[in-house]
Amino acid sequence: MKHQSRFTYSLKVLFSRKLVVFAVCLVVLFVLIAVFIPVLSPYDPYKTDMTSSLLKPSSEHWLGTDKLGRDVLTRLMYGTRTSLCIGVLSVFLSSILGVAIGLISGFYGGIVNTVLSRIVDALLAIPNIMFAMALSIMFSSGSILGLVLVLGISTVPTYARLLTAQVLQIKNSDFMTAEKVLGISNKKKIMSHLLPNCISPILVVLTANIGFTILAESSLNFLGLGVSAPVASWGGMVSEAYTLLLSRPVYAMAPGICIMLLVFGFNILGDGIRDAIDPRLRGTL
Amino acid sequence: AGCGGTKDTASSSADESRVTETAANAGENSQAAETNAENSNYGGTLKIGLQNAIVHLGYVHTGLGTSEAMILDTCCEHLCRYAEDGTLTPWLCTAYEEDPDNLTLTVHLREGIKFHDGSDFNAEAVVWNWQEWTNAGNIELNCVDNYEIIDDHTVVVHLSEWSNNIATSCLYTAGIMVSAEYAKANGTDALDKNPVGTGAFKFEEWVVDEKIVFKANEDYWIEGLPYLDGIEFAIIPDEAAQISAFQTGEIDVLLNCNSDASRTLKEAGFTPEAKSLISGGMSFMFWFSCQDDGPMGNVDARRAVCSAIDKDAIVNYIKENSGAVIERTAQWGPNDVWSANPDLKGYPYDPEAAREYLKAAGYPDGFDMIIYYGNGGDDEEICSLAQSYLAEVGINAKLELIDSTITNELSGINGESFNGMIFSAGRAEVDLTTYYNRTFLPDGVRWVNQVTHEEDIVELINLATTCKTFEEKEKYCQELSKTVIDDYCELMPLYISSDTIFTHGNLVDHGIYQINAIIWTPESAYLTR
Amino acid sequence: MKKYIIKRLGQAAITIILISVFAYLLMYIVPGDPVYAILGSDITREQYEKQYLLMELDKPMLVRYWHWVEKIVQGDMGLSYKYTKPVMDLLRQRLPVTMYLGGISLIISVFLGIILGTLCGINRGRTVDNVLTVLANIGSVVPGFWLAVVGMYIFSIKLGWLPSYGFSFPTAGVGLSIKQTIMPVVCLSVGAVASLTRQMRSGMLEVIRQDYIRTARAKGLKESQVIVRHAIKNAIIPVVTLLGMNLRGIVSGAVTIETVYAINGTGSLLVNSIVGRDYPVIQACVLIISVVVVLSNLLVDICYGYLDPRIRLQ
Amino acid sequence: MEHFWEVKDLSVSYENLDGLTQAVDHVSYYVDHGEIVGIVGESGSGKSQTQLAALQLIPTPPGKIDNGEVLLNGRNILSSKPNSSEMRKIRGGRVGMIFQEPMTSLNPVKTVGFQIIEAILLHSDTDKKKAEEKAVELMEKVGIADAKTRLYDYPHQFSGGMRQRIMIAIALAGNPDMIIADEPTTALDVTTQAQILDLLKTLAKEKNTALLMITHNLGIVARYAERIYVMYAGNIVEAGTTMEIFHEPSHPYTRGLLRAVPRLDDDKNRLIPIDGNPPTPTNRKEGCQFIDRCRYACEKCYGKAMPALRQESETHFIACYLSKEELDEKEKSWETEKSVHKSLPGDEVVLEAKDIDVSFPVKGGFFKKKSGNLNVLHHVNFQLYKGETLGLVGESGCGKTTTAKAVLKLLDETVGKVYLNGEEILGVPERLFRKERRKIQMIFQDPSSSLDPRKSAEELVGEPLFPYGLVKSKEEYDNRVDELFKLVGLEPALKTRYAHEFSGGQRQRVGIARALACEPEIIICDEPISALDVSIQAQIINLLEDLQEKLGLSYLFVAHDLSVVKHISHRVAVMYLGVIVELTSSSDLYKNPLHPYTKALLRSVPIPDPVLQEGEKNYELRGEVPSIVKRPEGCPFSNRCELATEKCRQQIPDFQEVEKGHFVACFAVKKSC
Ligand SMILES: Nc1ncnc2c1ncn2[C@@H]1O[C@H](COP(=O)(O)OP(=O)(O)OP(=O)(O)O)[C@@H](O)[C@H]1O
Ligand SMILES: Nc1ncnc2c1ncn2[C@@H]1O[C@H](COP(=O)(O)OP(=O)(O)OP(=O)(O)O)[C@@H](O)[C@H]1O
Ligand SMILES: [Mg+2]
Ligand SMILES: [Mg+2]
Repeated sequence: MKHQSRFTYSLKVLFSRKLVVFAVCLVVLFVLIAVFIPVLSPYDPYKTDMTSSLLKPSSEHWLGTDKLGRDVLTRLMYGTRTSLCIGVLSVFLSSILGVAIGLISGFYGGIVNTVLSRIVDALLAIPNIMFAMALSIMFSSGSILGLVLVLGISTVPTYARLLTAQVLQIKNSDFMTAEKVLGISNKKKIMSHLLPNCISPILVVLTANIGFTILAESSLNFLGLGVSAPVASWGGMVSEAYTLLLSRPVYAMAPGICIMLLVFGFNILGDGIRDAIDPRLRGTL
Repeated sequence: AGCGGTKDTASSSADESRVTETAANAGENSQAAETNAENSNYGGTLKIGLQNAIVHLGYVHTGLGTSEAMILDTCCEHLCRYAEDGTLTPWLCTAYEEDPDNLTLTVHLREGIKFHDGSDFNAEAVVWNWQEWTNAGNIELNCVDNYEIIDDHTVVVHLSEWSNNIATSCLYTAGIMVSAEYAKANGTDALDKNPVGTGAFKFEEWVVDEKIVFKANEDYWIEGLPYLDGIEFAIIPDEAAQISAFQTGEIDVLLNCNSDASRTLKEAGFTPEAKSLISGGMSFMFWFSCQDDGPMGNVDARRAVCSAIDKDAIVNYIKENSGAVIERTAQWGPNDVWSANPDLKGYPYDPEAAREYLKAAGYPDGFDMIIYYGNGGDDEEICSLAQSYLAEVGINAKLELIDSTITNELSGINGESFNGMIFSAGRAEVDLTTYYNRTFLPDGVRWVNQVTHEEDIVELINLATTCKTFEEKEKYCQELSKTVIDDYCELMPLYISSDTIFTHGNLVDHGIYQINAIIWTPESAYLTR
Repeated sequence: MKKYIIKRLGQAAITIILISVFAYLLMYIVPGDPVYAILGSDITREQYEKQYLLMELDKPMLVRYWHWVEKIVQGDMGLSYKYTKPVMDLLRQRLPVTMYLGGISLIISVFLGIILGTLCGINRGRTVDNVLTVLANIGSVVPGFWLAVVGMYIFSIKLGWLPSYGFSFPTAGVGLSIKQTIMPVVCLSVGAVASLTRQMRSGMLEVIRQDYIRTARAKGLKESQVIVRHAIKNAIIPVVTLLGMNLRGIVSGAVTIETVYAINGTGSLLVNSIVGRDYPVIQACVLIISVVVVLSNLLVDICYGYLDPRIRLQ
Repeated sequence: MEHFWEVKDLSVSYENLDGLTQAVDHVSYYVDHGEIVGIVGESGSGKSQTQLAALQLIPTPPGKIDNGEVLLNGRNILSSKPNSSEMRKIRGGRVGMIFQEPMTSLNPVKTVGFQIIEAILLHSDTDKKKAEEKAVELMEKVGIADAKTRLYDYPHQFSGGMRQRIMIAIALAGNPDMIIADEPTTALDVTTQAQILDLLKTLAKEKNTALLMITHNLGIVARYAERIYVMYAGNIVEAGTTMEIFHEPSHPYTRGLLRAVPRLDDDKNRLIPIDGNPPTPTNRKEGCQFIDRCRYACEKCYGKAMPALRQESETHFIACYLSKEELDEKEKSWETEKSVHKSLPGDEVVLEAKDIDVSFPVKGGFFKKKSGNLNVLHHVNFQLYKGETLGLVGESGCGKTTTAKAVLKLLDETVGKVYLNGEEILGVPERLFRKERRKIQMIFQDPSSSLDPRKSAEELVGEPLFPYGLVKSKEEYDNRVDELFKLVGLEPALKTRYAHEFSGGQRQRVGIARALACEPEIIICDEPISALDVSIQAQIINLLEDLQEKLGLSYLFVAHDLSVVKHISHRVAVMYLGVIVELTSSSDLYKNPLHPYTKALLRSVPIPDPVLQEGEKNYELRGEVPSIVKRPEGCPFSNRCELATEKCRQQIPDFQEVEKGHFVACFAVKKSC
């Protein structure tokens, strides 16, 4: 361990579990699909063809076609793009906002912290989906960007709380005292010592949260508050197909399974990263 | 003769026979009932699955929604019913006479009927109901000067000016009868939770958002009816649950399912029941926001949109998948009715023409627009299809899902104009004067900030409502239709759809959706085993 | 301990006040004219203006908020636009349903989660652990509504064992009630069971490494005694703190599950009222549900104090 | 001859991601009835693993007992399954165990009564009632007052020392024939340590119970054990009676250890550290494990297997290729190295603390209102001269760190005056003081937590260089960083590493280099060596001494280990519950302690010399260390002091100079100058 860099060690821990390897493969696969769909599929995800509506799976359409005659597999692959976009971007947004709030409330402590903590408490008490529902009506554009905002904002409190705790802990650590003894300025203390040390637990939650966000997006879609047609999204496809479960089982099950696989991938990856970078974090989230 | 003349004579001459016919029918039915009782099973409780939440029930004087109106028919009856051909037929009254010259409508009431609370159904009750209707702010009876009670079972309505809709308004629209005594004793609000009518079933219980229960009325005025012991409406908002509940037999009837559910049930071997309708279906159409500064404010751009979309293909597609009877039409109402204009073209599918229109409008390369649509039905598919057609002529439409509040706001008096169109459904009225005035008159309440209030349209509407002969009305209505759709291209009708039901095949004479979606004649329905 | 409870009560009170602000503010961030929400379509200018004034929409927001709070304190949450009846009455009907289902789910998931998690923890690396861990991971990623729909097809349509919709309390017939409760409860619990199993597993792994477990073993206790007497209670402590989160998850789940199974609980009420802009109901639902969550968290914290004597004394 | 307990050739290994760890390698030892046997060795040498493996308590997997047998009265208990009933009867019934960490070894959510009674019931047929009585009896026996009322208290309601007593009660509950005490006092203060160890010894002798005492503290084994095994990297390297080990230490490692630890009685000027770091038993190589650190190593030692234990005398065994004579021979040649060069302090005061009080607000209630004060420091006074080391000792929680922080102006709660080079600093706003901070630096107790884990050693050390304008250019910067590394004895090549990639000793060196980077005049050392291994401590102490000489630094050296403080300091201040009770020169302190507390403290410190220990009357200090929260009214020590009078309990004695340079705060000490 001594002569092994932390990074390679972490990687080693990460990949020592078969499940994690599987999860990483899943995520990578989905990312590749999202990036390369236009090359992968000969079909246009938006071109409707009413004559080939709801075809059963065949060699031409591996998973059949949807109501408007679009290739289900192609739309699933475009849905990957949507889901990943929403998942990744919203988590990005919320973590940045959350980190900023957490840093402020943790570093300045006192009244700032008390006020912000109570607000975060209050927001955390409102079930996520309600918050998201209200927000999604507010931004009712039905666009991907809108959903990113909605889901991003609704998870900000989680990060804020986590980071506040983290900052409060690190702020009082010996090495931060050491910085003070050295007479280093506040700005430098925050940016180059406090922040980097708070990031790793955030990273863990972040990965897992991508999964949860994708799930939340599908729930919203199911409630009719998701991305507008004709953009392909898994949640949208579930809600558009679930009544056809009996007659078109493949069409109805496929988007659900995709959601599960991707979320599963991110969850396991999150767990894996947590184990790899900080075993002490186990079970705290 | 006044402008209601044609109907007037026809209905009054038919009155007697009609009444006897009804009675005879009832007799026949009761006989049939007896035979049925021996061989097969009737009675029992009919469970009907319903997807919409019900908000109002018995306070008839506020506007009721489609399902609400239908449910209320279980326990309350109208003075007249519609026959299958769409003519007004006496039911709680025995006959009526219209007199446009003397500005009167005389109504003869059926005798010996009691409300469920035991009070008598008489002239006083009828007048109270009418007055209540007006008091609640409804405009239909605004032309009435006063009501004259001749005796217990005869009322004369005196008008201040002639309206050719007065019979429909008094006998059907405002002609639904609830117990005045009950209302006086408990307040009209009580009626909202506990409707008291004269119908074959008595209201029993209403668990909001869950179920509405009716029990058979032992003292129904038609001897031997009803057959069923009770009727229960079960509210199931989710489609999957509806399908499942129907398939497992938890409900006997599924009302108004969309094409997905129809398709699934059809594939599971059920046949939808739907009647081809002359009147009373739902009309599905796109409304343009014509007052917008953007492309939508330009009539040629709207024409381009209309021509670019293959409406026939879309409707065919919907028709194939749906369980309902669907009729492609280019007008607001159905195709084969008196108000329909056979000359109306309605911009048939023609991408070339669309491109021409685009050029004429000054957008040779197309433009951006929004299509708003609501949640439910086949709206999303239709709009997606429309969008992909528009894309082909270079019009880039963005779909946006909105909910009913936003729809109401956009269509309401404060609605802001937007660059696009909105997909919406409304009752397919035969008589255009009932809806056009709400929309195209400058003091209307619907789409007022979206449609153009062109002078010629306003004038045609006024002429159509006040004319005294039916021929005139027919002419003005047809002209109106063409002006609105062909000349100004304010809306793009797609189709008219009937309402469908699925049953397990053991429900006989159910009377649901026989006339239209808001009329139900439940008294002679029964279940076989 | 008393001090601690008082302190937590104080915090909860502040949180609730803030929630009330958020709940009220929702009305203003959500677009859609409340007048249309209440009156529906086809309203005339007079009707609009009358209603506008009636709803005090001309008053400043703070004044309206204050009036709202005043009324709430008196137990009046206003009238539902849609149902035209007091929101209080609505909630009185709906809340017990969600609390009943949620409560059962919570109890089931806590029990199952603890048992399964312990099994995994003490059998780390063995087949039981691997199988359960994979199941738990899958369980936590199944969208609840999807499971509900799939379950409905299997158990109602295909097998005909369970009803497709509806809900009734056991007081209205035990048999039917149980049948109606099974699927919703399963769908609501799956996620929570999964996450509790995972949490319990890691809690167990953590505890099992502790010195006092070694002490217990060195005393000569049987392995089962070590686990039951010394490990489980310690492992539960961190899990208990996460119960609040799980509760929140269950409530979120109720929103979709209740919609699918046509259960008239708070979840479906909330969906309907958000879509229908029934603001008084939205506000009341958000307020009540959040308050329930806050109070349960409070309860959890107090339980935590009782579970962990170290906290109790502070 | 059959021994009561004999471990033969026991090997334990762990296999996980890092590779194979040979934690215990062919270890053999025995214990007879009534005997007290000590096992010493640094952290990680396999002391605990040997015992745990013998009782089959190691986790399997990843652990594995590779070979060996454990004979209890001649019967091999390793042939029983780990969870078999025979094994369980032995655990607790025949062999009781006490663990290192009293804080974590008791189940926090069960009452101590439950935990003791559970152990009693397991190994006897009594009913619950009797067991309860016996538990109370046991608790009284191990010295817990009010045993009856405290039976159902939870562990956290007891202090560390009391918890360790409860652990002993648990270990005694099954009437075992042998008690294994695995570092029973490492986490405790010296005074408590003495109490616990004395108790253990008495109990063992009383019942003729064998006692296996595991520790890394040479003083403890010297004082208590009869026979000693020395472990290094999983092997036993030397075994013998206490006398043999301390007076004729043979193995180079044992010799090294004895030379490296400072002793209270010895005025040696310089410690001789063992070079290098203790090995990690992971992926270890063949051959003598000590070879890399051995100053005696010669060609003879290389390229062979691990040397076997060779009998030196009847009881004395060593595992070394070199004979005792060869080793002695080598040692003679280094005699001259023990040169004397302890710098002498100047007479210029660089830092002065005047009447420092620190009280933390105790917050409570609804709105976190201040509900009281926790008076941590009370009128602390001292002066630090240029080039001087002032030691500060005291038990855990007495306020040493608080003092250090107060003079560093890190606590806003500080009241009083702190003069830095004659100028008051407490009143200066932080903004203005920031540039002055350069002059007074700090070294922390825990070298790993005081270094930002995300910065490389270079960034850590070089951080203050630019802000203070100590370097002008990148080139200068690089040179200076290299220079600093060399100064603290680190290869400049290591500067790209991160904190966790260093060993403990190296990490502390980085911490020192960082403090030196500012070119300070004063360094506050807050227990800079207590987290380090014994063999490393000497390296750091020497380094600090060298730096002082080279750079003329002044140190405030905080520690709880009196021997270390005495060794390194010119003057020593003894602190008790936030009050400095005695301050004098370090030689004076040992020879002429005046305050009763200092006396007790000195007598509690075990000296690694069995002969000296013999003569020492084991001084019993009454009671537990009280917490600062419950400081007595008058003299803080009054409730434990033998000489306490009514006056002591009511008034706080002044801190006064009783002899030249000797300050004491005690009423019983008369002024003589
Ligand atoms: N579970 C484990 N996995 C891998 N290695 C282990 C495990 N437990 C102990 N070891 C290794 O075994 C070696 C011996 O450990 P042991 O606990 O016996 O040391 P010790 O001499 O008691 O030290 P200390 O003074 O720190 O208690 C250590 O190097 C440790 O790294
Ligand atoms: N910020 C604080 N708030 C309240 N109490 C404090 C604070 N910091 C320290 N204390 C208390 O002050 C007392 C002295 O603490 P300090 O850290 O100075 O002790 P110490 O002598 O360094 O002990 P150790 O040897 O364990 O490091 C302790 O009882 C501690 O609980
Ligand atoms: Mg150990
Ligand atoms: Mg300290």
